[in-house]
Amino acid sequence: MQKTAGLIKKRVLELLADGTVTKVLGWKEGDFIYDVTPASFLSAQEADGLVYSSFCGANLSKYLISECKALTEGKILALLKPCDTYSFNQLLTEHRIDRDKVYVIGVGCKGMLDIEKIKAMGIKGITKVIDNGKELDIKTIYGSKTCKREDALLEKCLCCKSKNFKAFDEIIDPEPETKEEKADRFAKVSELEAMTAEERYAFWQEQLSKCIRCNACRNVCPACSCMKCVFDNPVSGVSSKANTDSFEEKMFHIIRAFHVAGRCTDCGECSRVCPQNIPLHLLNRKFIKDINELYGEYQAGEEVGSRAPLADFTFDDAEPSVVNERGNS
Amino acid sequence: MTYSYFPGCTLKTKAKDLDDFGKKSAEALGITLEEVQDWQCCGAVYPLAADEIATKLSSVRALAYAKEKSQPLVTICSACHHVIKRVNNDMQSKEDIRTRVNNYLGLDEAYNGETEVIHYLEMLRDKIGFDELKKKVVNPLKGRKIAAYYGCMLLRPNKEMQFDDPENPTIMEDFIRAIGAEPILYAFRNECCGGYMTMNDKALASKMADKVVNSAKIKGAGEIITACPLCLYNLKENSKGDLPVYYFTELLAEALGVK
Amino acid sequence: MSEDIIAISGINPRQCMKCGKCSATCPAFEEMDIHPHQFASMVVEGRIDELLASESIWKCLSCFACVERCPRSVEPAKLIEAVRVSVLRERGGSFLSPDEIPAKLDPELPSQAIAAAFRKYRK
Amino acid sequence: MQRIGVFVCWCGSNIAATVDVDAVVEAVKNEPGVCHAQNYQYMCSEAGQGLIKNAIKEHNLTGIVVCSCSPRMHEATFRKTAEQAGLNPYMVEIANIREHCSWIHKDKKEATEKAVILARAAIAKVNLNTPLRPGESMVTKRALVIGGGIAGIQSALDIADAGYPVDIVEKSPTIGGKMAQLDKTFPTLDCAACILTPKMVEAAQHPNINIYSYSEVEAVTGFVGNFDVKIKKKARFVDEKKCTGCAVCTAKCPSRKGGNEFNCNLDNRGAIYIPFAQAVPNVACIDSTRCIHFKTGKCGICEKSCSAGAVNFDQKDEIIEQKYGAIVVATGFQISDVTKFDEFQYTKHPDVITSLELERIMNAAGPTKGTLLRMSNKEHPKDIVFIQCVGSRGNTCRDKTYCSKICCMYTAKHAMLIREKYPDVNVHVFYIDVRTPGKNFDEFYRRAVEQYNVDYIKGMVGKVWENEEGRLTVQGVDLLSNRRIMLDTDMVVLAAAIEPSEGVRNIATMLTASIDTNDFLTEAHPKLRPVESPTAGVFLSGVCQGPKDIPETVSQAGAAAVKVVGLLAKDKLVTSPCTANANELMCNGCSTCERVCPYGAIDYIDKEVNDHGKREVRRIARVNSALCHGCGACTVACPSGAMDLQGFSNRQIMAEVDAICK
Amino acid sequence: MQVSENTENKEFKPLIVAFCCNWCSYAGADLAGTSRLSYPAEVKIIRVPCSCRVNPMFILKAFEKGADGVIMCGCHPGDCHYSTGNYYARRRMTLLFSMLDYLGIDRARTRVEWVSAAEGQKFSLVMNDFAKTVTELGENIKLGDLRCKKQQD
Repeated sequence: MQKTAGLIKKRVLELLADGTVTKVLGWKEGDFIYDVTPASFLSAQEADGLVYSSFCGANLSKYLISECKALTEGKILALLKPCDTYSFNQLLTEHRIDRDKVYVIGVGCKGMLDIEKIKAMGIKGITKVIDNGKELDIKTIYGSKTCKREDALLEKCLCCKSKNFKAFDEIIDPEPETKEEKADRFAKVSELEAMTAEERYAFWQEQLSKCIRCNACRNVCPACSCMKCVFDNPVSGVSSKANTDSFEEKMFHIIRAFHVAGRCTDCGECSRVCPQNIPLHLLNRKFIKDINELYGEYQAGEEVGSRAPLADFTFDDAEPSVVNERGNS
Repeated sequence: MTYSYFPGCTLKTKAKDLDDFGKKSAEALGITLEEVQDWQCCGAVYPLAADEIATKLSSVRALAYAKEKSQPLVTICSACHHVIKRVNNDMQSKEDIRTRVNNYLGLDEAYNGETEVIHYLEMLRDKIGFDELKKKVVNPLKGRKIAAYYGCMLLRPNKEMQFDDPENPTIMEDFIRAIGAEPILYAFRNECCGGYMTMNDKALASKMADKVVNSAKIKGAGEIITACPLCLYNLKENSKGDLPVYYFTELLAEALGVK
Repeated sequence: MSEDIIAISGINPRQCMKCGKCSATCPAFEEMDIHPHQFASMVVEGRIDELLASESIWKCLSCFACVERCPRSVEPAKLIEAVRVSVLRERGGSFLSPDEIPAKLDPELPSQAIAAAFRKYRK
Repeated sequence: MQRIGVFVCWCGSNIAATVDVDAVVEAVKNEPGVCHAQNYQYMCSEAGQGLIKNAIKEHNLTGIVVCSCSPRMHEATFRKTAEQAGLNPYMVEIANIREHCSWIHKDKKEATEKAVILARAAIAKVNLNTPLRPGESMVTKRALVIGGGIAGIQSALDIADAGYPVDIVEKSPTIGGKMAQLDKTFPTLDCAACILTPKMVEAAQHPNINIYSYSEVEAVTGFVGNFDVKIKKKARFVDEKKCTGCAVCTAKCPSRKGGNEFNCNLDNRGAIYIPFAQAVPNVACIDSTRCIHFKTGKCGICEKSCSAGAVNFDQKDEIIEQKYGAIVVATGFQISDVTKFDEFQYTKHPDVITSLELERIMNAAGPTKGTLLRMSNKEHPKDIVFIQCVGSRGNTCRDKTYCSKICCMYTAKHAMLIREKYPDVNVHVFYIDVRTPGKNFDEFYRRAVEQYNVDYIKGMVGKVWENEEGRLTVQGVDLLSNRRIMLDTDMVVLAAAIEPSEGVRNIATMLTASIDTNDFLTEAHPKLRPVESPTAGVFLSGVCQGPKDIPETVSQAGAAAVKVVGLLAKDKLVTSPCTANANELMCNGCSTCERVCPYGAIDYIDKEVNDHGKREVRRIARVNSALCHGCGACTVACPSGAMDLQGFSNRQIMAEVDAICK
Repeated sequence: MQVSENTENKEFKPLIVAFCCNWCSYAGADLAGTSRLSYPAEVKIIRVPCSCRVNPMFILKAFEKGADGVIMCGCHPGDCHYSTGNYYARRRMTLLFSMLDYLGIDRARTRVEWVSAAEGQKFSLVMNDFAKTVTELGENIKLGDLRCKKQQD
């Protein structure tokens, strides 16, 4: 990881120096080593703060929408992990970013860590994490602790889409495709589907009642990038900014999932950033699972220009009654 | 290049020529044919009934062997090629057959039609190339007028065999040109010779074989080549026509100077 | 019975438009009592007993000419095979018994012919 | 705030017997915006309409709701009423309290309650209505016909006769199409050239018709009434104005190895050629792929032999840009590939031919000067076998699924002509069904059987081969007698399936006209709009839409012409204002709406917008209201809600939902 | 007439919103009226140009405002006046209904039916059946309150 970070930094400085790029989109460390946030760097001096660690889960592609607009000269360098390149392609498909303005460095990724999971193991006061690929050696102010790497991975990394880059100008330190069986990303969705309607209702009632309408899910989602969201728009007929009515969160989350259905790359950012830990990705994955089952496998962002399933049809698509036929109550 | 090789029962008995010349020629072309260990007879007839399983097992064993070696499986007898290629297609595309066969065989790793099945002629055309073959010919069969007899099983059904245009094939004619001879086109080169009838209805088999041989003769053929032992037998033994009939490998060996 | 034949063959005989291409192309036509094109309509009509008793099922050469040339994907050889298989399964017997073989052999006969005959004519 | 009037119709007793109309008036009086409400016996009557007009003026109404029968019945009526009173017609909403209420409910209380709710929903909607004005677009009074066969010629002539200029774009050097290659036509047996060539000449001489021969449509943009078309005029290396069509060059050209397409490649033509004697324009054309001059820089015999000095080796392709109001597609058909059916030995034996090849052999201007000869040895045949349905009516990869429609009749024609001219020739026809729907068609076929003794055999042919005598043996089956047929014959004629011309996919894409799985162009409605494409302003003529014979083609060509004339006769096109519209401040420019639009009505522009003081250039969807039909598919596909439908806006429908669910 | 066994629901009259496309289903409803084929007055029809105009938000909005059932009717697949609208609508509604089901909401409260302009009889039968189904389900509580504060203590 440190080696990769070093290579990245070296290359970033080169590209800044030779004028290929005028701005760099990457990550920087916050108050704690695990507190890594997206950041932009305009100069070699600033780029000193650029980090690439096991906590760089954040997907930077969405920032390119505004960065592309603001860019006046040169190119913007974006560091994208393999899974981020799907979002990048999806944004290209939707003409939200300008490929010519972006210089993509694909950065190899072994899977990113979820600090919440580590904390949940009772590990506190973390000062350093040494990642040897299988195990984490965690230095804390209370001493050293270890844990298995896979126990601390982000949900999205447990069922990593691919180690291959779907878009890039150059690649640094790529990882080979993992041989091991990946987790079934639809396992939880299937589990819910197998429940009775009452159980499902109870599950979602509990989850969605936690929502505080902070809009973090919306703001981080690379597919949720409307100039103006319908929920902020008084003439849309559904505008609602706060949780005034019991139904509104539900409407918000259903509509949000529906609006990104067929466009969601399953990057998992919504659930990662949710301060209330609502498993929002389960809504998106339900749509993805249905789309795959009913209309054929589709991965948003796999290729630029592909036709989203909801903007497509076949003459013999399933009838809506299929929901009744295959469900259980 | 090394390929797995399925000779088939007849090549070990009555059609030794087909086998011997095939192997010698391959050697001369720089190809190693590794005989599938403990191969079993393919059954000679592809079971058309959609629900047949047992009759497909021996083919799958050979296919799984080639898969293990990560080699394409080369066949040479038309009947074996037909059966093994179609069983392989079934293993790729028919889920119920795949499941039942795998359950029955209990291989270490399930076989799902991964092996590429090619006929010796396809190997010449697609892996070596007829232009390359031409370069290696030392005894071009100049002046010989050869009629290619395709028969049924290499070509049909085309949607499964994908061997050549089923009504207007060219692979054997191209082969004949490559070994320096002149191909003779005739209408019956892709019509059945009646070989299967040889045991039950010799008269019919003989009548049909005559048609094929005469058709070639009218067009000026001096000899016939084939890839199928049964066709060879039938055209040779049951026809009143007097054209010599050879395995294509024999002429190949001759042209390559290894006969 | 029709259902069995349809299931074994995997063919929908109702696709047949009765053009006769199969019979026109069949090399064993003259030897058959019931001709290939009749198989489709007889299966539809349920006249399976007649088909089971037919000589034709032992005359089909499995040359696939009708399979290749049928414009409607009815592929009569598959229907014929299905009937033949039904007879073999039903009778548990065979059209060809091993005792008959020696008389039919000649020194040049390839073993392929024997294997094929066994596969096609007996269980 | 709107000032709304509500008018409740009794419809005699149709409504009033089940709905308490007074109660409805009472109930809606205090709805927001309502400042007038009344009921009347027949709102749609003169008196009823007068009442509405008066109320509009008297109360200065800005919107009205009529509670009456279905809007499908009288919406247009009440819109006109409103317009006459000076109110925008789109400020009218109908509450359907008859078909959806009084006629299906018996309980008066229940029906009245429902009528009130339906009225409230309409009031809620009209509160949000805005005056809409139908769009207008200009019409370029010129038509383009793509394809110069009989379909294209007929459409062009009819449009031109109506007084509008027409351009025909034909890809080959002459117009005339497939019909020019035919010898005789069924069921009257008159000679094709005799009836076609006068039409070709008429088209050439018509003051309103301009023919771009040896030209292809390169690009089409725009929309109904306003198409911008780029036409590529391919270099023919002969000056059209100077060439007199004397054909001296074509006879002298030494490059004679290539086939003559007009004669189905049964003979050869020079590299400089005029397709046939009656070609229009009668101008030579150099095939640069075969010309010795273009290969070696030498030769130039044509140039030397041309007394008019028309040969010009330096000619270049030329792009012509032209505006059109309407486009007729008449791209016709071609013979499908029969080489896939080599059981008939088409690729192997010269005496196995297609029916179109037989047309050329039978034609006096053809390769045999009209004498029926075997192409193998130029001998007179004794027997001829026709095989029907080659490549038609099948479901395998080498077949077309459809019936080619014309083959039964032209084969009967061929059989009859041969028997007429050469009574010694035996003619056999292998058929699956003989299909003769058409005026005098079955009679024609029966004549072939009864008077001309043509041997019709019900069954197919399985194999054809050359026998010892060098003749052809045909192996077939007679299904009626259930026996094998073996015929020795001299010629075999294949009735090959017809298929849309090769370039049609490309043209359909340029026009955004849809095509079916067989590449035939799709009509806007299979029964009611058979000559229109779903794309407004694009019309279909001839076989490009589906297999047809000549009479049908000519009628369809005329019908397409009438539709074109009807369009061009308008000075302006009035378009429904209920179209989609993108809010440019909310549009993401994501192209999702474009993908679902069935009419190609949406495109994107880069536009500078002022978003609350922030100026920037954005990619924004633009709806062409002349093309938009108002289905609303885009409005739902749009995640931001930027795309909305006028007359059925998100807010209006939400307001209706609100009112109903209150 | 027999006394209804379900006394609890006897008084319950559901509120049903029906979105009908202008060209087929609205005309089918008109035909039901012309043919005097009755269906419950609880069904209220909203006219839209095409089934593809129906935004999932409209349906959720209806439920939010207290509808007990929402049905969408359009032209039969293949017969859309705009040629392809109902194909898009079909996908949208399939996914939306599947999602509602996934959230544990009674899927029987939502329905899609294809009704042509000639199918007045079908329109009436469908509405009768749908109204019966929704009546049996009773008041729509779940859709009104997925959020439950009391669980959050």
